[in-house]
Order: sequence, then structure tokens, then C-alpha cells
Amino acid sequence: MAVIAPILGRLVKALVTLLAIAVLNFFLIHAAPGDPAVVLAGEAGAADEQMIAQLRERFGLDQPFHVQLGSYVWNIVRLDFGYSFRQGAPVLDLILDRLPATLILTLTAFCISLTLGIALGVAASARVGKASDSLLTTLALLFYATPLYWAALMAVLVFSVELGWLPGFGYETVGAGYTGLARIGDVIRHLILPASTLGLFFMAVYMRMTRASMLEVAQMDFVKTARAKGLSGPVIRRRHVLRNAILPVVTLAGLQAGQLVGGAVLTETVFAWPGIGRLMFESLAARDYNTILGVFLVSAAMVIAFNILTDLVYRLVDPRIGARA
Amino acid sequence: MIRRFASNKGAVIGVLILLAVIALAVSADLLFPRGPWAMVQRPFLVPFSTDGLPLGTDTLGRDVAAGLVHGARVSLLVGLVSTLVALMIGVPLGAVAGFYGGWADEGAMRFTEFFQTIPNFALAIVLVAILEPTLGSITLAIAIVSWPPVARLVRAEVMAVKRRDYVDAARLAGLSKFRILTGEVLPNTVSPIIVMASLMVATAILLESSLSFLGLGDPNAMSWGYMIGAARTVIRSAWWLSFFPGVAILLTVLALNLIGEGLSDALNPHLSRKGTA
Amino acid sequence: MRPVLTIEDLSIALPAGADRPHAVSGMSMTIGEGEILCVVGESGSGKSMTANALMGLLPPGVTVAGGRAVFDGRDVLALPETQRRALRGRQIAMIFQEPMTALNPLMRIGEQISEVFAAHGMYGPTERERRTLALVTEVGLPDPAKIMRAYPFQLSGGQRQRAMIAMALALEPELLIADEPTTALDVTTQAQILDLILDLRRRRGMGVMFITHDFGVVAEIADKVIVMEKGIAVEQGSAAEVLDTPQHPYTSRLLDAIPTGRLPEARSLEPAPVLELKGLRKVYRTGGGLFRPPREVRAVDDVSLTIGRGEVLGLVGESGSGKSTLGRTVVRLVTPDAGQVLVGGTDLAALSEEELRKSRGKVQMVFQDPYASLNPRHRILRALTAGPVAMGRPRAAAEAKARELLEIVGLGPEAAERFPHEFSGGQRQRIGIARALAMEPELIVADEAVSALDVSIQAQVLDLLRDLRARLGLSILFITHDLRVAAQLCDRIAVMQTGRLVEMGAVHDIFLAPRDPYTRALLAAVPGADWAAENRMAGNAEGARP
Amino acid sequence: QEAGGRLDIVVQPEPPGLMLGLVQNGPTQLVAGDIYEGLLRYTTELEPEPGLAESWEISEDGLTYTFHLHEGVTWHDGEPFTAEDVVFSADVFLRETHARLRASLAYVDTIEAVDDTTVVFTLKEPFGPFISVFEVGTMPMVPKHIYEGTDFATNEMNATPIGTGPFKFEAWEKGSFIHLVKNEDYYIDGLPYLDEVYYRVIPDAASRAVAFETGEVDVLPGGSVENWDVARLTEMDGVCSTGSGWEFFAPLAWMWLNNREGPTADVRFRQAIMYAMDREFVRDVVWNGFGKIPTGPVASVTNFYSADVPQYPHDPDKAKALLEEMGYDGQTVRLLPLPYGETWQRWAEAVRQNLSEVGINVEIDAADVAGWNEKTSQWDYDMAFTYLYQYGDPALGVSRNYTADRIQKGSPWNNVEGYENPELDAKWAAAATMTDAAERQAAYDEIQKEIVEDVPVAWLLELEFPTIYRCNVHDLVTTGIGINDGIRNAWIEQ
Ligand SMILES: Nc1ncnc2c1ncn2[C@@H]1O[C@H](COP(=O)(O)OP(=O)(O)OP(=O)(O)O)[C@@H](O)[C@H]1O
Ligand SMILES: Nc1ncnc2c1ncn2[C@@H]1O[C@H](COP(=O)(O)OP(=O)(O)OP(=O)(O)O)[C@@H](O)[C@H]1O
Ligand SMILES: [Mg+2]
Ligand SMILES: [Mg+2]
Repeated sequence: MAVIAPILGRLVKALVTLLAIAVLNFFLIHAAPGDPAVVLAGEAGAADEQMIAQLRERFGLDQPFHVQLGSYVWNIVRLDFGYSFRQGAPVLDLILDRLPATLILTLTAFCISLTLGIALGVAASARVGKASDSLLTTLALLFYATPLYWAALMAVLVFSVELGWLPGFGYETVGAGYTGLARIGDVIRHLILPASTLGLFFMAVYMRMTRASMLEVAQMDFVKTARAKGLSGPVIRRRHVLRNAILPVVTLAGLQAGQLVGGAVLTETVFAWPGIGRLMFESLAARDYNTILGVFLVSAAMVIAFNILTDLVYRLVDPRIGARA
Repeated sequence: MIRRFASNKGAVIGVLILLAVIALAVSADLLFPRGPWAMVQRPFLVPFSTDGLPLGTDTLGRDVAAGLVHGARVSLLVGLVSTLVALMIGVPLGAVAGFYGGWADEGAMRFTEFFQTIPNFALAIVLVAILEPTLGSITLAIAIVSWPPVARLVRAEVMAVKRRDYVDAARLAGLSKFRILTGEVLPNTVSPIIVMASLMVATAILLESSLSFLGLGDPNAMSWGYMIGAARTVIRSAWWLSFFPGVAILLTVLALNLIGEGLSDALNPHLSRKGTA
Repeated sequence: MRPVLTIEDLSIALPAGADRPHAVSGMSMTIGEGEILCVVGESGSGKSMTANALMGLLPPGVTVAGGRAVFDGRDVLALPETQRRALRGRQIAMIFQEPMTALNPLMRIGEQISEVFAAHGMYGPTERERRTLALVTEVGLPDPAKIMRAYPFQLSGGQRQRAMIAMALALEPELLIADEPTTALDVTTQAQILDLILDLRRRRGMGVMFITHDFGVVAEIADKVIVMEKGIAVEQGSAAEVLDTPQHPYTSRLLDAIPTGRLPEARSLEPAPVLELKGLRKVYRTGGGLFRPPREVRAVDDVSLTIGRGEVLGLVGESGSGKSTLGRTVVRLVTPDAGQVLVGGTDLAALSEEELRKSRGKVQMVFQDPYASLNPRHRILRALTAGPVAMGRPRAAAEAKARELLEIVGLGPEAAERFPHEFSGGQRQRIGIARALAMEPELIVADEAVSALDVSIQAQVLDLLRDLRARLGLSILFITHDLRVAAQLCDRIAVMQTGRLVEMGAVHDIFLAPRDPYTRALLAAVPGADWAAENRMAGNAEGARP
Repeated sequence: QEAGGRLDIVVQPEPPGLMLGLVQNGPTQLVAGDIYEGLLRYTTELEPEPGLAESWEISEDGLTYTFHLHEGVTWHDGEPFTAEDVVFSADVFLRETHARLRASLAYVDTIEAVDDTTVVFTLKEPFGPFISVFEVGTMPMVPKHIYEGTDFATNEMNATPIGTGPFKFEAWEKGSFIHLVKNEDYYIDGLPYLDEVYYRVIPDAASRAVAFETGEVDVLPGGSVENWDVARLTEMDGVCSTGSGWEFFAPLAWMWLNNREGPTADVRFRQAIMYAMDREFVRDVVWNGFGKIPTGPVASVTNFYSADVPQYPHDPDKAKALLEEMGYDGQTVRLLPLPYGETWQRWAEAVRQNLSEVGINVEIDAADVAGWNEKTSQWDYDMAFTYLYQYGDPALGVSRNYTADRIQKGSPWNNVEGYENPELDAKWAAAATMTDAAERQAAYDEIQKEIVEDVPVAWLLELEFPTIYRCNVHDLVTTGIGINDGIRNAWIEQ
């Protein structure tokens, strides 16, 4: 298909970008005060020079900076993310351990926010100017303006503590030994609160955007053509307006889906969700260089993957793109 | 245009709320001369229970109302300044990319894409952690993660405007490229930038509060995010500690959004053309 | 003849704050079976609103204030929405002006046509498909099976308009409303579409309400004409009556303003060339990425020509033939790939950016869109003085000159202090001309400088140009797709086709003895050519007879 | 006692690893204390009691320590635990990896296995507190058969630790929980009672409180929820709490005052700080009434404590007078809080407020854990919060912060304030090598009196970290190390 070539081109560019990100992050993170040896020593509650020197040597921190950078980049090129000396495990293992949780969380949040956002946006645009439209838009604004973490805290308070309907944190019931369907059900129960709080903000974004886009497309000439054909309002909205209105929403959603991965830190923290956002934050505090860099790279790769995916979707929805480029 | 803006009910409400917040922020020292940190009473006083402490006291017996008013300063300041900085990065970059095209465009866009690829919030966290949380570093970090959309918007607008005939006319008049860019093109891209900026201030306020919540706030500056972050451990026993700053953030962000939407309606060439053509 | 539609005393109210209270007031008319009624009038005269009211597609805020429109024994204006919807597409169909935007960009052509059947719940899927194919074939689209699977962007403007017509004809409506369906098309395509409509009318016998502002088109197809001015039907009657013996002064004014085929007297010119083009080439490469070869368009292909001092050279050709590219190369807004642009001996094409800036004054340009050619944020004075000041003229002198020029183009000097949005389109175009003149150029390139204007205003601007030519001895490269306009103003005409100059010669030669087949095709396609020719024969005093 | 059941305990933050011989931070010991064991355990009165060593003798001269090991002890992988393992652990493994123990091992001449169950430590000179170094966190026993001859830090078995303790490592879901199961072959019949223990990772303090409320976890170890929640949680039905279990560590919080430069170099300024601070307020408000105001460097539960020292009550006027006397010019002093959560942040804010009330300009410096470590170990601070364990004896956990030989850049656990007092240095050294308890008490009485006069650091609070648990859990805390020791005695009443 004609789709392959531009995607390949983008992949090449993406790899270069990723490498650049690796280098930049390397500089950034090494610029932070303290290093993993100091942190480890600090946590031990006792340290002497011998211990710190030992740690530095083991982490390769005794090497000149450019040597460290060089070997890091060389490892990245070979897809070797290095070893987390703090956690005593290869970084890739650590990330792969955590990645599924993050993906489940963010993808669910993403799907919820996208479908609900578009549905509500369409509903609001169909009732533009009426009370139900005002209600929906006001709600969306409220969701948009509510700090995420605050919504998360409130959600736990209400649904978990007061009502006891849903578990307030964690990924699954620990040690319950569920398997198969029971396990999936268990994970879903745990997923509801974090996914909906994470999705709330984006739902508001997509809803507002869908509504605006629907109203704008509704002004276009071809909608008039459709009306002149004698099509009914709902059919026009579905077949003509929505399909065109959804394109900018798809673009934005693609941009944000990638960012969701790195942006789930707050949700993962409040809900004790064992994802890579938290891994990043904790590794940052511990100056676990390889791990932070690894997480960064993986989430950046996610961003790129989602962008390419959006592009593909876009090509499917909009026949003009592939042909024009 | 102002008339159209003023006829938008939401926008007017937004302006009123924002003006109120600004007024409070400006008069913070008059209203609460002792500052937000003074421990004035017993801790955990319930709102409306004690004279002179309408919103109660916090975990250390500090006046919540004082914190709210002084916090408005920090939140607004961070929001405004970081937006300005983001504009200062994004506008020139986008303008040069859109106007000169070719390698300049390619370079600037790769650069922008690069920053868009790095996970935003994570980058903000890393930056603040590295630079250590001070108002300056927080503002800078927020600006750094929020400029890429500005650059993209400005680039798109500039590319659209530069194709207008009057830009060609200016070239024919022998104006230098730089003068064409600054005199003819950029002024005509201002409206969407203003709209975007108003929303960016809102986002920046949220971002600052999120960083604060993670413990990456400036410990010397009372901000709303700090108040919520500090209060979350007592959210069960002292709801008002996180409720009031939460509402303050919500209202301010709401106001900025309403203003942004009002502006975008008022400045939207679509609508205005329909009205006059 | 059985009337299909009878409109009685139709009034359409505009929302508060519009430029006038009623878009249309007190309009009455009838369209008979198989009859084509042309609605003409200047922009804003209420033509579209009338059509929209009939379809029940008035924009929000605009309402029917009174009157009836009897169709098929019922007042369509009073029908509830569901019944109107049943009517739309099935009994009354409509086509629109902009073929580019009137089709859904994301839907295949076939789908969009067969949707009409679906909208009215007719036929099963296979039957729909069969009928769609028949329609596509009927409107003369090439390779119907392929077209059905194509998306709008893959079709040319004319093809899209045919697709629109196929859609409108799907359910064999009794009335077809066409709102300027050919305005956006170039002459040859326009001629084809007009033919198609005439042909379909003959075969189907439907009534057609045809909206246009072009009397040429009227002359070509109308049975009846109704002339509108500011929402009021000032005159109606058979095409012959209205065109030949207009009663209302507004009609006469409109008719007078049309550039007829009348050819002005040939003038004698100095031989000294102002502009010389030698072997000019410009190739556009688009697309192309890491893995695909770019697409090439030879927009200007080996063009050589000269323009003498005080001469007006018309450049005509179909859309996409490379006229604008050539014009822009002359002022060097576009840098040619090869060839020379000699203005007063210097080769503009070879100058560096900085040298070019200094010699910008020599050639100036007047643009097509008067709304887009002035910076909305600058006062007129600034628009007129920026150039001269940048060239090193003292500001005071430049300002004095600007006011003087405003007077010359027929605007008061006080216009200098106003902003563009305070002027009408025609006035803006005058400002555009003044701006070009302010640089004291040797040559002005006017790219479709009057195409966007209403006929009457078009006439005014052409008058101005003629006047300036006489007074200042201006040389002009006049780019237009409208041969009639070219005939009004030009000394010589050059015809372009796909980037090449196919013919060039004095106006008379081109019009009366075209050599190239392409030129002949262009001339034949001009709507109302016959009518105009008759006019010419009717013998106007100054008409230059062969 | 009933056998069986499962206990869910919060661990915060997630430990970096569970190999106690390599990593000795708090969370690691909390979990790994169940897996590994030391030779001795210590009562809440800090008396040694049998651990892996059934009995022990100390020679008259205080130079020979002989331990008799339990018979029939096996590692979790089935290998027998012998005296060779003890020698390997103390002499080879921990000497290389355990900085704190290394300081004590400096007094040790030889460690020898006499037979399979007898080990003899021979000291170079008497070291008073030596009997206190055999706790599991200080000297964990590690398996020789796994580590001998390998690179300890990268040994693959570190991921699946093998100890002799009452619980065996089962699984670790990073970011969620660590699962330990009962060691069926534990050398004491009938122990442990519990079938399994889950250590749960919940990063947010508020969520941890919620987890306890909703019954998700049964035990909140000290410090895992913010103090404001402690009162609320302990008031719930069926919830108990105990402050016991920290006697051995006796965490004492203070502010390092930079003795080298700036206003804090002036003893009057340091004394002014002591007077300016309202430590009762902090204890009552920030710490919710938990803890004790310290009188000096030695915590009241640590051996050889003395209350007979100069006192520093809250007295702003005295503070102002002292500042006046020294001519404090309003120079801003930086205050570095401990980045361990809201409590510590509030504490710093309260101190800043107290100090500013007497006219000291304070600016809070922000840093995360790494930044804090870096700044304190590089002496880049004016005042910095910290707290340290005392390990039951001034010579183990106190003197290291005040003697000149422990002024070492690069580590935050020594004389970071840069206090130099050669006279006192000599007294500290002499007290450490005394063997007679009364003699030592006298020496430390003198030291405490003198050092409190100098205020090298501002002592803030003897921390009390109450452990919160459901009342149907019994015998959770039985030693001075609390749940950081193996919880082999804990049982659940059904
Ligand atoms: N959506 C609208 N709202 C308010 N007024 C409108 C709207 N659309 C058109 N008008 C006004 O209605 C009047 C008639 O407009 P209409 O579109 O019928 O003109 P027209 O004859 O079709 O002109 P053109 O040749 O430019 O298409 C004009 O005065 C115009 O300003
Ligand atoms: N910037 C450009 N990049 C690529 N192709 C271009 C560009 N400008 C024009 N072309 C192509 O060059 C050809 C000539 O275009 P040009 O605009 O000169 O035609 P024109 O005769 O002025 O047509 P019109 O009457 O529609 O204005 C067309 O095929 C057009 O698609
Ligand atoms: Mg119209
Ligand atoms: Mg053109």
C-alpha cells in the first residue's frame, strides 16, 4: 500500500528523535544534584567514603562524563537499556514489568474519554443553544477545570471509602489468586476509578472539541447539499457532519494518547497503580539514571507510536491524505 | 469586537471572576498583612466557626483565607509568566519556520517535534527536580513543556497569512523580509495566539498545582496547589483545607476558559465575516 | 405551459443588524414545465435567499416573512419540516456554486449520489447502484464505474459539478434550482455544463430556476429572466425582451456594464519594449518524500514575449494554464527556473535578494482579491507609502503623492486615514491600483484584477485602467480568463495553454481570425457569444468593424 | 496462639532490593527482617536475647565473644546453617558491603568458627557496645554457599533472597506487593504462626490511610501514614497502636546547624535557635502528641542517657537577646527540610515561623531525597533537618555525629555540622572502650552536659512512630526492633 512508504520515513525520523531525546535526557538527569550512589548511601543510614567509592565504581560513575554518555548511547543503539543498580535488575525488565499496567490504564482512560467525549460533543452540538447543551458544556468546563489529582482524591473518598463500591487503589486484589475471567473482572473493578479520573479531563477536551468541530462542519456547503437531498437531521449529522468533524479530534487524541503514558504519574500515585509513570518518578527521586532514561525513552516511543497510529487512522478516514502526500 | 465579546454571557462572567481573583491577589498584603504562613490560631478550626477566620485554619493553625489570597498571587504569576515565556519561545520559532520555510522550517519543526515527543508532564517533573523547586524553575519548566503548540499554531497561521496578497504586495514594495514578517504577517496572527494564551494560563495554573501536589512546589511560595497537596493527608478530617483552594483553581481556570472561548468567538474571522459580508 | 412553481409576494426577513431588513421583498414569479428562468442581479441582491427559501434551507436567523410558493398544489413555505424533507431532492433539487466544497470530501461519489435514493427510502442496494451508474453516465462523466468509486478531490471542478447535477437529477425532480452553478468554472467547462443543463431540460422537461449574475449565461440559456436589485424584482419577462429592450434603468445599467465583445480601436504604440521575456520556464515540484518521486507541473514552459511602452497585453487561458505563474514571475514573486525577465535592460530573474529589493519599483502588481490584498491592520496611507519610503523617498513626499494618487483613482484624499474594511470591493481595488502606481512602475501586472468584482463595478475599474493608460502611458500585463474583458482593454492578446504561449497577436486578429484551435475553442465557449456578436453587428458607433 | 492467616503490611517506599546484606535502608529491613536473621535479638529494654545464637559468653576483659548457634537451622534452600556462614557473613561479606558495621568491625581482630555451632569474635581492644551489633539489620547472616567467590552486588540470587528467617521469599510484583510465605522448616517448632505476609506498596500517604480503613491492609508500620491520620485511625473500632518497637533505633530528630560559616557558626545564634523554637507546639500539632522533647544528643530510651543538662525552653525573648548580643544582621539563613512527606514539610514551616518571630530570616530550600543527600553531604546548607537511629548505644549511634574524626565530606551520616571539640573527642573515645556500665554512664553524663551547652545541632524531637494494627493481631511487636525484626511471634485471632 501507499501507506507504507511515508510511515517508514517517519520511523527513520522517529529513531533519530529518540536518540536525541536519549542524549538530552542524559544531560538533564546528570545535571540534577546528587547521584544514585549518594542516594543509596543516604538510605543505608550510614556510609563512609569506601562505600560511596565502591558504589560509584559499580555504577560506572567514576568514568569521565563523555565516556558514560558514549557508552550509554552505544547501548541504546543496541537496544540495551542498561542495568538498574538500585533495583538490581535490567531496566528493560523493570519497564516491561510496569508497562502493561500503564497501558491498560491509559488505553482504557483514552477509550472512555474519546467515546464519551465524542458522544457527548455530538449530543451537545445537536442541541446547540438549548438547556441540555448548556448543561453539557458547563459540565465539560468543570471537568476541564478540576485538577486531576483533586478529582482522584474525591473519587476515592466517595466511591471507595464512603460507599465502598470500588477498590480505591491497586491493580488487583492482592493474593486473591483469581484466574481467568475472575481475574479480568477483578482488574476491571480496580481500573474503574483511576481510568475515569484520568479520562475525565480528556473527555472534557474531546467533548468541547467535537462540539465546536461539529458546529463548524455543520456550516459547510456539503452539509447544505446533504440537506438538499432530503436527508434527515440525524442522518446528516452521522454520515456527513460527524465524519468530517472527527478528524481534528482524532489528531488531537493521537497527540494526547502518547502523552497520557508519561502523564499518568499523578493517577498512578494516588491510586497506587504499578505503572511506569510512578517508576519514573521514584527512579528520579533515587537518581536511578538508567531507569529514568529508559522510562523516558519508552514513553517517548509511545508518543511516536501513537502519532504514527493516528496518522494511519487519519489516512483511513480521510482519503485525501495518502493521495496528496 | 469588544461588543461581540461583551454580549457573550460566559465571557463576561469569566472576566468578572478573573478580575475578582486579580483584585484579591493584588490586595493580598493589605488584607492579610501577616502573610500566609503566620500561625494565628489553633489548627483545624472549622470554617465560619471563629470570627476573623472565615475559612478556618490549617494543620499548623494558619489562616486558610490568607493562604488563598496570597496563593492567588503565586498561581496567577506562574500562569502568566510561564505563558509569556512560552510565547517568547514559541512565537519567534513558529514565525521563522512558517515564514522562511525550507531549512529553517525543517529545523524548527524537528526541534518542536522533539519537544512534543518527550512526555510533557514527565519532562516538567524532571526539570523542576533538576533545577530544584523555586518559582523561577517551575515557571520555566511549565513554559518549556507548553511552547510547542504555540510554535505550531504560529507557524500554521503565518503560513496562511503569508500567502495573502497583501504580503506579496509588501514584497513588491521592497520591504525587507524581516519587516514583512514583523509588520505585515505577525500582527495578523495575533487573535488566535491570544485565544491560545488565555487557555495556556489556565493550563499552567493546573500544571503548577499538579507539580505542587507531587511535592515539587516552591516551599517559600504559598500557592493553591501547595495548599491542596499539603491538605490531602487530612482530606478526611479537614475537608475545607483542600476544598477552598480546589474551588479557587477550578473557578480561575473556568474563568480563563470562558474568556478564551469568548475571545475566540469574538475574534473568529468566520463569524465576523458572516456578520458583515 | 403548466406552471411548476408559482411564487407570490415572497418576502424574506433578515436578522436585526443586517444591512437591510429584508433579503427579498414582494417577489412574484412563475416557472413553467420545461422552462428555464434566470434570476440575475448583483451580489447581495437576494438571489440565493430566494432559492434557499424554496428549499427550506434558509440560514439561521433568516426567515420567510410573507408570501406563498405554490408547488404541486401546495404552499411549500408552509409545509412542516418532514414534508419539506420529502420534497427536497425528490421533487425539487438544487445545485450549488462551489463544486469544490459542495461535496462531502470523505465520501465516494457513488455513495453520495445513491444516498439520495436512500434518503427517500427508494429501491434496494443493487437497484440504487445501477441507477447511480446510469446517472453518472448520463451527466457525461468519463469512466463512470471508476468515477463512482472516486473521492471528490480526485475530480476536476467541472466533473464535480456534473456529479452534483447527477445527484440533483436522481429522482427526476420537477424543479431544479441551480445557484450560480458555473460561476466557479472556466469558460470551456462552463459551456459544457450549460449544454448539459439545456440537454437535460429538453429530455426531462423539468423547470429550472437558474441563478447567475452573468448576462452572457442568461443569453445562452434563459427562457425567462427576472432581474433583482436589493431584494426587489425590478424587471421580468422573456429573455429576448429583457436583453434587447430593458425597461428598468437598473437592468440597462447592468447590461451596459457587461463587457460586450465590442472591440476598441487599435492604438498606435511606441516600439520601445518595457518588458522582455526570453525563454522563461517554471516547473513546480510537489510532494516527493524519502521514498517517492515528486510530481512535476510545467507551469510556464519556454515563454518569450515583449510588452511595449504604454501597451496593454492581455494574457488569457483556462484555469491552470500558467497565467498567474507567469505574472508572478514577471514581478519575481516567483523565481523562474530558466530564462530572462528584462525590465528596462536589467534581468530581474538574475538579481540577488538584496538587489531585487532595490529595483522592486519597476514592476508592480494588482491582485485579484480586493479583500485579501490589503493588510486589514494598516491604514490606507501606510499601504501606499510603505513602498516608496522603503525605496528611500522622504516620508512627507510619499504621503503627498499617496493623497494625490487616491484622488487620481477616484477616492478622496481623506481615504488615506481609513482602514481597508471601511471600503467596498471596488474601492479597495482602486486602492490596490493606487498602491501599484505609488511605486512609479514601468509595468503593472494585473492578475485577474477585475474578476472578483460585480459587473457594474468591474466596468468602473476597467474605465479607470483605461483612463490611467491614456493619462500616464502605463504598460500593463493584464491577466484574465474572460476574453470579453480582455477585449475591452488590451492592445494585444496572448493565449496560454498548459504553460505554453499558443498564440499572440492584436486583439482584432485574435478575435476575428484566431489561428490556433485552442483559441477558437476558448472563443466559442464564451457564453452569450452569439448574442454579443449580434450586438456588435447591431452596429455601435465606435464599434470597430472588421 | 492460633496458627494460620495472612497479614498485609504497608511498606513505604518500595525497597530497592531485599538482600539485607547489600541494602540496609528502612523498607528493606522491614521486609527482609523476616527473611534474614541475626545472631541476637534485643528486648524493648535493649537486653540481648537469643536469635540464631542460642547462648553467648563475653570474657572478663571484654575481648572475646563466644556464640553458640542453634542446632538444626537450615537455609531456605535446605542447606544447613553453620558457624562457617557466620564467619563468612561477618568477616567477608559484610566487611565489604556494610558501612555501619564496618565501623564496629574495626575493633575486631579475628572471627573464627570453632566447630559447626560455635563462633568466636576476638576484639583488638574492648568496645563497650559490641554486644549491640548482632541485630539482623546490623549483622544479617547471609548464605556462604551462595555468595562465596561471587560478585555480591550482581549475584543473581539477590532477586530471590535466601535466609534462615521465619518467612521465605515467594514473589515480588514491582510496584504492588512483596509476598512472603511461612518457612515450614523454621528451627523453632510451631513458629511462625502466620501462613503468609504481604508487604503492600502504596505510594500516597492518604491512600495508605484509606487502605487501612477499608481493611485492605492490617498493619501500618511507624511513619507510613501522616501523623494527622494516626489519631483518626487509632480511634477506629478494633484498631490498636503501639509506640513500642523503636527502642533499639531510638530515632532522634535534629537540625544540623552549619558550624563552619554564616550566623550558625556563632554559638549564641545556635542557642537562640533553641530558645526560639516551640518544640512542644510541633510535638503536639505536627506530631499529634507523639514523641518526646529531647534534652540533648542521646535519646531518653538509649543506654547511658542523662537528663542533667542545660535546658532550652521556648523563650523568644531570650532568643532575641542572644541575637542582639551577637549582632545578627538579618542575614538570610537557608533551611533544608527532610523530603520525607508532609509532616516534615510542616515541621520546617513551623520552625521557619518560630525563627522569623524572633527576627531570623529563613528561606526554605527545596530538594528531593537525592538533593538533600547531596547538599548535606557536601555541607551546602545552613540548617538541615535530619533524624538518625541510635542503635541502643551512644558509641554506635550518637558519637558519630559529634567527633572531629567523623567530619567526612561525602556522607550525610556523620559530623555533618562540622563541630570540633578535641576535649570532647577524647571523652567520646574513652567512653566507647570502657566495659564497666557505671563508668560509662558517668563518662556520658559529662559529655552530654558539655555538648548541650555548645548546641552543635538543634535537637528537635525523640520521634515516636506508632505502629497501627488491627487488635486481632497479637504479638506483632515483641522486641526493641519491632516489626523490622522477623514477626515470627505474630498471630491472628480468628
Ligand atoms: N446568513 C445570513 N445572515 C444574515 N444575512 C444574510 C445571510 N446570508 C446572506 N445575508 C444577506 O442577505 C442578502 C441577500 O443575500 P444573497 O446571498 O441572497 O445574495 P445573492 O444575490 O445570492 O448574492 P451573490 O451573488 O453574492 O451570491 C444580503 O444582503 C446578505 O448580506
Ligand atoms: N506554488 C505552487 N506549487 C505547485 N504547483 C503550483 C503552484 N502554483 C501553481 N501551480 C500549478 O501550476 C499550474 C499553473 O498555475 P497558475 O496558477 O499559474 O494557473 P492560472 O492560469 O493562473 O490559473 P487560474 O486561472 O485558475 O488562476 C497549475 O497546474 C497549478 O496547479
Ligand atoms: Mg448567491
Ligand atoms: Mg491565476
